[in-house]
Amino acid sequence: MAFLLWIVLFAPWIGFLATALLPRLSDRMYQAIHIVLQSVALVAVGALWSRFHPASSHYQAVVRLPWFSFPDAWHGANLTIGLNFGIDGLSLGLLSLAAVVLWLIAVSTRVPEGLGKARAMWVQLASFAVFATFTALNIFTFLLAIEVTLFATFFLLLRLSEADSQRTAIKFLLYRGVASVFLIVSLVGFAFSSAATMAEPLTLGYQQLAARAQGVATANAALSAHYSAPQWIFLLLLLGVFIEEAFVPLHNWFPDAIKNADTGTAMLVGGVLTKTGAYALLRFGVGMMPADVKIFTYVLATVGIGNLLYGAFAAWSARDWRRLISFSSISHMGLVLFAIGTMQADAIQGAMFLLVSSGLITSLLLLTTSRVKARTLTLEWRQLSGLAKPLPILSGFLLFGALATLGLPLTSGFIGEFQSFFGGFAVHPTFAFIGLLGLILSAVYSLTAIRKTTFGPFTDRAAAAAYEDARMAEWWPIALLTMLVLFIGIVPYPLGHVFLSAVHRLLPIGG
Amino acid sequence: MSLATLLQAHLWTTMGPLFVVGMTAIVVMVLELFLPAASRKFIVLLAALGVVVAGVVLVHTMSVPPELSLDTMVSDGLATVSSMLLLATGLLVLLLHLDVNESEEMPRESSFLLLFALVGALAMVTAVNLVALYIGLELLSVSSYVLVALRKRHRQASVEGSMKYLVMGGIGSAVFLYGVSFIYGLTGQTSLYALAQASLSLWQHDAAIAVIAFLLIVVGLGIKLSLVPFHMWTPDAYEGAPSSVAALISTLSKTATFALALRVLVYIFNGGAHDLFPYIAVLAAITMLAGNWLALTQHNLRRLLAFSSVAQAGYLLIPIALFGTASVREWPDLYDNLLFYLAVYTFLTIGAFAVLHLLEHHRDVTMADGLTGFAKKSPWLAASFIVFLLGLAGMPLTGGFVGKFYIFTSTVQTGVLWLGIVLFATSVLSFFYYFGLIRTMFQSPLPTYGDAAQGQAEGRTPVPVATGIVIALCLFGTVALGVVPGILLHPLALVQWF
Amino acid sequence: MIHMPVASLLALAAVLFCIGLYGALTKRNLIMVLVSIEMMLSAVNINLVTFSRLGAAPNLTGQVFALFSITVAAAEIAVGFALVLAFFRLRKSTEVKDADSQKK
Amino acid sequence: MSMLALLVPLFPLLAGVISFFFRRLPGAFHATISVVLLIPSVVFAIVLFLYVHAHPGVVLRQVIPWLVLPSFSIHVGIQVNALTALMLVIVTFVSILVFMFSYGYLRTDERLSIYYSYLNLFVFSMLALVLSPNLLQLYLFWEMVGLCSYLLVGYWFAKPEAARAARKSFVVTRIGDAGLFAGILLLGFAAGTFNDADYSILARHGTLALPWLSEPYLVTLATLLIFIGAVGKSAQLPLHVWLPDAMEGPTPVSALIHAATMVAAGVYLVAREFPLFAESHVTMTVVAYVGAVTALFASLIAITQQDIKRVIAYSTVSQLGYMMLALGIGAYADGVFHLFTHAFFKALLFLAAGSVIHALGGTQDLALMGGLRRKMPITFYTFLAGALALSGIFPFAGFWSKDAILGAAMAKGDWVLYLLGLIAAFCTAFYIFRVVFLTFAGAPRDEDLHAHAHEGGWVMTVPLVILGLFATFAGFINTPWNDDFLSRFLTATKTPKPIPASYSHWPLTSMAISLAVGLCGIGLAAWMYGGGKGFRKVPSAFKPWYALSRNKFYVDEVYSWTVVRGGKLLAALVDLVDRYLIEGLTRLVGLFFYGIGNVLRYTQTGQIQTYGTFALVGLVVFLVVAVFRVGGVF
Repeated sequence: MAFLLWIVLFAPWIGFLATALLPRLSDRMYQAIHIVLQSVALVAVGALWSRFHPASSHYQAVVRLPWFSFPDAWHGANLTIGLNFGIDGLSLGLLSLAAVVLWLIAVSTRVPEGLGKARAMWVQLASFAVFATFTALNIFTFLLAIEVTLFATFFLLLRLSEADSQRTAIKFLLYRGVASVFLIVSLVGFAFSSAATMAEPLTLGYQQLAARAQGVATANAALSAHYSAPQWIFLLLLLGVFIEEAFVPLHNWFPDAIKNADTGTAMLVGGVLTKTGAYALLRFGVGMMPADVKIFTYVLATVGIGNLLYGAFAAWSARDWRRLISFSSISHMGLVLFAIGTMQADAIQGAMFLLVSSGLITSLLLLTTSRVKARTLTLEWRQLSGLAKPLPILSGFLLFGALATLGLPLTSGFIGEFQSFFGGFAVHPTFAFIGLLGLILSAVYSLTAIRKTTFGPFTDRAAAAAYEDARMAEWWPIALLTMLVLFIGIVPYPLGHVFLSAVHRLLPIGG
Repeated sequence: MSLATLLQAHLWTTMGPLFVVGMTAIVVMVLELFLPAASRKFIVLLAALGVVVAGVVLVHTMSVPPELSLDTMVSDGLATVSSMLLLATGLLVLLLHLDVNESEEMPRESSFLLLFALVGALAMVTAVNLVALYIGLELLSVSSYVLVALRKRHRQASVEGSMKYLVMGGIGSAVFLYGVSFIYGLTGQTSLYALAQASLSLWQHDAAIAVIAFLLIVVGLGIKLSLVPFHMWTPDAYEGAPSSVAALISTLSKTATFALALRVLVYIFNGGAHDLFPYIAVLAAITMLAGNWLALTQHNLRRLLAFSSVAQAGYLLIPIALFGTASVREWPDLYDNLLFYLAVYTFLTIGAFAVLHLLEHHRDVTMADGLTGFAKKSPWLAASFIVFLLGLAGMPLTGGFVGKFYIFTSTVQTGVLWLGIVLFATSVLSFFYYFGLIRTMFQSPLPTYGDAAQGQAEGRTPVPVATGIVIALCLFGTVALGVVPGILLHPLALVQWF
Repeated sequence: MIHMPVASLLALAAVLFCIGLYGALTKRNLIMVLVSIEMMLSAVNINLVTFSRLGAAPNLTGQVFALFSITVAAAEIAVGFALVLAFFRLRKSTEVKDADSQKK
Repeated sequence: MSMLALLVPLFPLLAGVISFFFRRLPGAFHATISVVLLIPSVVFAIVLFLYVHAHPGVVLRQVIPWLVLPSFSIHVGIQVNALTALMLVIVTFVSILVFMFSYGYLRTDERLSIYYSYLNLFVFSMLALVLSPNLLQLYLFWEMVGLCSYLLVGYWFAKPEAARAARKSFVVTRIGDAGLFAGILLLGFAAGTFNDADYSILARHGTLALPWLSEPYLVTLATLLIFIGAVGKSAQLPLHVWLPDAMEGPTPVSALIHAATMVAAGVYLVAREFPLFAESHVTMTVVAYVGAVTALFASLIAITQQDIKRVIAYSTVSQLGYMMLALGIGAYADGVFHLFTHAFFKALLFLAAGSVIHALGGTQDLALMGGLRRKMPITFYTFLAGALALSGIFPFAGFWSKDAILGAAMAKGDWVLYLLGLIAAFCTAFYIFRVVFLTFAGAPRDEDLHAHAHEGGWVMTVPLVILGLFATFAGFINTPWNDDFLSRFLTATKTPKPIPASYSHWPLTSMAISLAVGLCGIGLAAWMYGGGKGFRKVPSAFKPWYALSRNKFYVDEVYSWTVVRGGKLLAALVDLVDRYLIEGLTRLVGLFFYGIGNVLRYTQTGQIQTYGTFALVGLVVFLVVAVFRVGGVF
């Protein structure tokens, strides 16, 4: 099973190296390499599903790549650093999301003329890094992966953006750069302080750290009663997460990135990268600093619900699809934060669902709107109306995306939503009741967008002739995402089962 | 001292490389005087050969236990490891010099000066006596002053830069020496080993003077290391110097001076480290902040690299600052930190200067705007430059990330976390200009008007063999230290530092 | 032997050092600046020699040190003057303020 | 048997999928396949009804795990009890007629396949909703029927009004849904299950509580929240505003979704949760009063509306209010009985209205109708049957069910509710016969339209006739003569638990009064509009009242000025904050760093002595600090 994870991780890595080092091939060749290797990774992720045992409480498919050690890093002892990877339920869910989205980027988004190499190279590096982020088993690997995503995405934004690439790329870099600083400081600080408090060897491994935090499974149980990280460590982690997740008011980079990036990069950023922050919060916050999460539960609830509403209102006042997509994503992430903050097992499972769902839905919308934009050349509402007439298929998908965004039952968004509120009502009823407003607002903004773009009279006869509805070659990726969103919504059992095991791992005490 | 004692004194073990490089320097000097200009290449190669031989000798030294000769020179871990790094630096600089020498039309008597600078640097890292240390320092400095002034293409800047370097360096030497004189006065010792033993009593009995001496020494070295606010000569000197010399003073003299600073400060002042080293911590923080901040708005590439090296000096100062709180058990960690990052920094900086040299010489680029379209015209060169910049910015898969992360772990370990936070926070500041350069490289060239066509010569930039080798080596070093840092970290772990 | 109080000698050195520093930072002429630096080094030498005789543990090292220092200073000043000369050839000036072609 | 129940919703789903994927086939195919595939559903539904009748108290239940939560598992599947069985019959039966009628009505529409797939999806969702074994599944399909309603209201999406109405219908019901959602989750968390059958038992044992809310309050809160959901879906006050607008959809859709089935889901929900609602006196009172006030309020509006569909839409709101009233006063069986009869006569009224609209080429304005009795006799007579049923005239269906409710209110002694209901009954009779007279009686007011009017062919008339028969005779299912068959059927099952019959003898008084009131209403309508008099001038004394009713009591305007504009204002504010404040702050931070960098840059003067001075200052500062430190200041 470990070899599958090897394949997942190193297929894009090999792709990156090959693309970087091979001399000038045609764009088509680079894309072929990209598609093949990304497909290999996707298939391997699929195979991981078949081998995964949700019942096991250990990390599975563990890949240990001894790497190097920092000499004398802890009281004269060396700190061994390995590239360790493995999956649990949470990792597997997010890994799958990333694999699907990145595969779709490879197969279905347009490559700008002459940039085939750059795109193939950086997307594959980003894809390696993203996979590594979600499967890392130690802090070093995680941080390394986060930084690699940072600059790989920077290059994507810089090279491929459709507008204002320079500003967008630098903004992205600086914001997320600050976030990674927060993450580095807090995570390393956490590892060191736990070692100092427990008088035990320094380790960066998740399992050991989590065991320390929970005071179980260590050799000397008496010594390691229960470790609670200093609050500033958690606060720093939280700040990092807030930026990574684009939480208001630290979200400024996100709408810009979504708005200006090319479709593929926007999918990468909106569909995958904004999930890393929440992943970190789940992995480190819930899994290793549960006491702190409980202390800051009101902060999380406030910020979470605040974002839920802010995102919804901002999306309501959006005048184009891309902005709406970015703010609806912010809104969804707000709910995730709220759910995590409750420290209720159900809500945390819901948060996991929401992450996957939000990634899929964001990608779906981005992909669909890109197809629309290819025809209308704009996504601004005042120039669009009645698209359902000339473009029934795309409009149908757009409608579906909007409905999924508003968390319609039987789409993936609903599962996470109800679970989040389920836990929320138990702990923070006031916040939860306020958050219900988001349920209504999401309907308002999604359907307003639909009303303004696909519904209504289609007047421009001249354009109608030019608009040709999507052919199969264009819509099948959207259909695939639609199927996934529907599948998770209708049959949440498999994913839920996998997440359930992760919840039990993260919260062995039971929340 | 009888001849017998001299012979017993393991001179070869401690001073072998120094001898070799010194002898080469003299031979080269003589040859340069007599040989016609046409065989310059040969002379530089000869100098490089000497450095290689010295390296071989050094490797031999490593296999024998540390020795102390004449109570002055030592072959301990710090000495051998830094010597190795210095020799490697010297080799790279000489290779770069091969091409620079051609294109900058430097006077021929430059190679031996490089070698003498190397000798000085080697002395700085092997000596454990203040007198010898001072000699080494000055040998390096004086050679550098001259070298900076040798750039013919930009005569005035070159001379001015050198002048500023010399004046500031002279003041620095005086201040340093003034501080040292007090140490000598208080203890009557110049041997660092003796001073290390007297350190505690020095601090207990003469704290006031010791503080003054400490500060004078720190300021003196600060000028040499271009720490803020003693850094201001740096951009001017870098701007004036020939590329190879700029690479030299930003790497070789930094490595040597950091090793010297580590030795001097730690040996003499460890008795009062807890009270004294916070000054260094503050200095490091100011340097990181101001260095990056200054580079932020800089458009001249050389000056930008100069400020970036100021900032990098701040990062490098962190391990030294940490001696204030580190227990003896944690000392080796700090040595490891410093040497690892120095190695990474050396590769990055020399590589960057090598690319910059090609840019300046073949495309006449001096300002950041000139990089426009670089990535398109010379993709490989641009890619290497990007790697160096990424490394300087501390991005993973380059040694920069590992080095910074390692230093950061030490700040956490020794409880000076705030310094670590400044380290990473200012790194983010540095993203702005490093990535700004990268950004510019991918910009499509603007329509040009007359003289504004600077740096937009058509076609690829030709890469001479020697420079190509330098860039390749630096690239290899940078990536290797990022991807398999174990190749350096693991040997470092085995080093008996003191 | 005449009794020389350490304090006065150190004070002399300190004063000389400060004058040198002051000169180096204020003199308009490059040559004067170089000379001022020399004064600073001389102050150091006075210190060293003083300590060599009257320090906490008098020994000859200080004087040796001073000798080295003088030599090195000579080398340095030689380079300095060479630079001043080169500068003069370029700018027809030895004023410090004229060395300002590089800034910001 | 439970397999049968499972199959009931699957046939329309199959039909929907076929219609969706074979878009190119002609409309007749879609209509045929939809109707044909629904026949087994109807049959199975009837079989189930009979089965449940034969086994009183039986609950068919078949579930599979859907999602495992850390705290418990959620199942989906089916559950059939008496209420469910009844609903299945209603839904499938009305659906099949509407399917037929639709083909006649929309024959020329080119998107008929989409229409039928939406409609089939709706029927599937409605059936699945009814069959839900727990509240979560109910919520799932509750939203799905809402979606279908949205899609069908917006079926003619190119019309801006339709697009607006679609969004409005979804958003307004969503407000209610948010309440329902909260209620379900509160109960789910408190009970540790979504199986609503357990709730009332838990509530009675006092174990239904949350950490922050004790039992009685929780039940009240949760039931009120659930009721908000019902209010939204069943268009009760104050969330009734979407239903009249939803008339932008095709008329058959109005008949099926916005009259017979989906809007009744709110009533179904309250009926389903009746045992739990009965635990909270507060909730029951609220339900009763909301229902009664809505009944009156909507009927008052209906009096003056110009659009034939809107009149019937407000009538629907009003009738749903009656059902709520019934449930609120504890007359469970009567509420459901009214749901049953209403489904037929209201579907009939809509379809007949649709027939009229179809005949008149799409016009819905009463002012342009008139004199259609002769041209469209079948439509007229069926409409008349529906109108009589609605007015509660003996022996039509509405008489029995509405009178049962009024009688129950009377029996309960709650005179306020009774009076509200009674006045509403009067208005009801008046407004519906106003429509009858304006549409069918007298002379045509628009000759052109009149000339082209005709019956819509057998696909349209057959459903009308069938529904007309039901509107006339369906009431006999629950009369004292057959010993209140439906009431017994409904209350025989254990879940929901039996409740005391609301009244047990012939409420002759009540019957007489309501019959009289109904006849008065008809009389007044005849006096005002009969004989082709057309629109009367309203006496000036009533002008303001007329305007109030005509303008729907300005509820829409109030919402527009408060909630909608408030929300938009807030959204605009957030937008401003985001675009200017936050973006500005970001830029400011950038400027700050860049500015400081620039200031620092000016220290590089190029003058050696400046450099030296800076170094000296640095040294001096260090020395000063050192002096203070040695002096113990720092």
